[in-house]
Amino acid sequence: MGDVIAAFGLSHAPGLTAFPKAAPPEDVAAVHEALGKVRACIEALRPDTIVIISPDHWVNFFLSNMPAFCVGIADSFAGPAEEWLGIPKTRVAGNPDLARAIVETAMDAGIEPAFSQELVLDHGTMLPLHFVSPRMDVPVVPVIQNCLQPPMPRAFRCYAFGQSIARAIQRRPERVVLIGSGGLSHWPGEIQHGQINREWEERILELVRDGKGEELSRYTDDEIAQGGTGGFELRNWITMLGAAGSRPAEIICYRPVPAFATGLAFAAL
Amino acid sequence: MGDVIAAFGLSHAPGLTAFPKAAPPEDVAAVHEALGKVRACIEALRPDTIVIISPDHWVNFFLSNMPAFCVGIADSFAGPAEEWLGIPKTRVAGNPDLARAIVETAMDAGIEPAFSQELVLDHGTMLPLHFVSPRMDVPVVPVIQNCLQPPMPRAFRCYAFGQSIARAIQRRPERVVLIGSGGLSHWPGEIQHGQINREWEERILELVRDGKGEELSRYTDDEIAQGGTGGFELRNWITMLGAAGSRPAEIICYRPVPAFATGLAFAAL
Amino acid sequence: MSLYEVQKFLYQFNTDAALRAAFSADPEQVLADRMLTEVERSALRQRDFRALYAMGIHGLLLTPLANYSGVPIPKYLEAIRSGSEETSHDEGAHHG
Amino acid sequence: MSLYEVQKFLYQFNTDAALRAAFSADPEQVLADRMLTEVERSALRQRDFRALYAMGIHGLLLTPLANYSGVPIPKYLEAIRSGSEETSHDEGAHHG
Ligand SMILES: [Fe+3]
Ligand SMILES: [Fe+3]
Repeated sequence: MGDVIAAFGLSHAPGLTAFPKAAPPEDVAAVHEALGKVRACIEALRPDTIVIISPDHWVNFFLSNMPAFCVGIADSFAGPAEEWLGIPKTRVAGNPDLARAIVETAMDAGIEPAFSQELVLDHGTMLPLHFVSPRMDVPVVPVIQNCLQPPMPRAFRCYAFGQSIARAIQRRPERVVLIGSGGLSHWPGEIQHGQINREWEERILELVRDGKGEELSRYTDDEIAQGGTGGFELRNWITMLGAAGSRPAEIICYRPVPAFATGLAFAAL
Repeated sequence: MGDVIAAFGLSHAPGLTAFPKAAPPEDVAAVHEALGKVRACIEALRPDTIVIISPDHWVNFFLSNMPAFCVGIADSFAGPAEEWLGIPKTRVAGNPDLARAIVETAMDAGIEPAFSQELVLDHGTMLPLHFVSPRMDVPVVPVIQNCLQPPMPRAFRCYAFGQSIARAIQRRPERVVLIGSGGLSHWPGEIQHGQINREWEERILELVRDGKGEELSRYTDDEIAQGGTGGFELRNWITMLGAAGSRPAEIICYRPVPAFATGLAFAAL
Repeated sequence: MSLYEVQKFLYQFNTDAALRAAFSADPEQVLADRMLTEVERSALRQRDFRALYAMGIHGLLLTPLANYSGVPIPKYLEAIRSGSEETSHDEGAHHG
Repeated sequence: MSLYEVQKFLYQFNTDAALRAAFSADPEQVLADRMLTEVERSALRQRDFRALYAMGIHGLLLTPLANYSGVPIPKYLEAIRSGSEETSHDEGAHHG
């Protein structure tokens, strides 16, 4: 029987690969060290699949058809979409059987993700993978959540979707690592670009550390919005926490980096 | 305060406008008479908006991003998509305020429809409108449900979505007519094309007539599938019934028409 | 193996008049950069509805191809029914 | 009024290299058959980020336009901040 053998919350600030020299070297080093620990942990666990919950950055979805949740059910996925990211283009294997099980289990539970046979992975997925599964040889199920355009799925629903993902995994043979990708606070391309809401970030990391994901699942849209238009991505952490249950977490690293316009956080459950 | 002032279940067999001479004239006359009654009823009620729940026929959505539910929030919509339908191309006004209220109310209730600012209406929407609102002067909120590609939203969720649509309408000023578009049994373009499952259709119409929509909301995917790949559209009736509540219905007309490859049914609540 | 690419071509063909014109002018060229097997290419070029249906393509992706190719629906139905193995789609076979 | 058409153009520009090439070769021609006002056309042609941002366009639809147009992000930020009315987007202004 399958299981969620580990779960991580990982920031995906594209500066890490696109313009690493813009930030203080000690911050970059600390982040590399944290991601190296995650990589080592994943390599030791040898998971059959990585389920990664990430946002779309106007690459796959537009206002013509904006899904709250979308599961990638393809055999493989191309990425990254961005020429400027500093990550080589590649193709990552999917896990259609597990992906379809995630969709079916959700449907039975009254959660209706869209599904896609053709996602192009952007930095929200490819940047974490580049660091924690750099050979790109572990199959991936990408799960996209709308963190761009309100109205977005409420926190309590992200949490419930995560719980449903865990149930799907339990019914499957795979041993799975889960990643929630995004945040923490940022306002990319907005007037407030570069601002960081440390108080908001520290409160969230405290709840993550203490295994209080359920408290995050009660956050309102307004509370989530305190982290900015990019902080909407907190939803991906909440879904990951729903799947991981209320295990306490290790906050491996937390660095507010104005040059990357966000507080970078890395947590292991 | 707004309300669902009337609700209808209407078949949308494209033969009615594309090749009407293929069917026995008495069947076509009976269907025209039924649709004339619906039109007269709607004209007498003078609704502010028509909310029409219909399927997509591979016009707006593909396997690259297949939503279970999608609400059209645009100012207006072009249609019909099909050159061969025999219905002139036009543009119908939307009602973005009501459409957004439907999405927000659903999100709060734990139902996450995709939303779209650019739906092209196909015969699933345009054919009923052509007959019951032929001047196309009543604003429309198109609600699309996946009736094409499994997995599809379960019957109980369609019913709950309908209930949520009704709550959204109650919070709005508009007086609204609701249409559930589709069915009954058919297998368009499949080997069984032309077959009609009368027993299945009659049972459904009995439940609709008796105000037992809740019983339909407990139909399994397998029970729905007895009506064929086109009978999946029963979901649109179930959502309409969820919105209309358990009022009994008048079955205005029911005609199995092999030349149109389906049993045509028209019900008023 | 490239069923999805066949489906995608049909979806685009059915909704894009420019693609239809290009495909009738030069089918080889239009299919050239798509990830299709030779069997799939030939089934699309020849409007081989029996073969396309047997691959598991949804009926409502195929009937517009018939319409736009001047194939009457009864002819289309005859073609898809001509298989010895009457593979029905309503068990989800085409839901690939 | 045609905010959606501006957003759609940017989404397509950002994800379609052929469209980017065509737009840099002949911007008038590329915008000709889109439902845009003259103000919107000119803001797109001139990369007037201040005007585009004030319309309510999402920051992540605009920064790729800056990247592909060789405008460094600090320059882009300076432009969008130069409005006297500092219209913030996080109240949902751009969620048109
Ligand atoms: Fe992001
Ligand atoms: Fe239909």
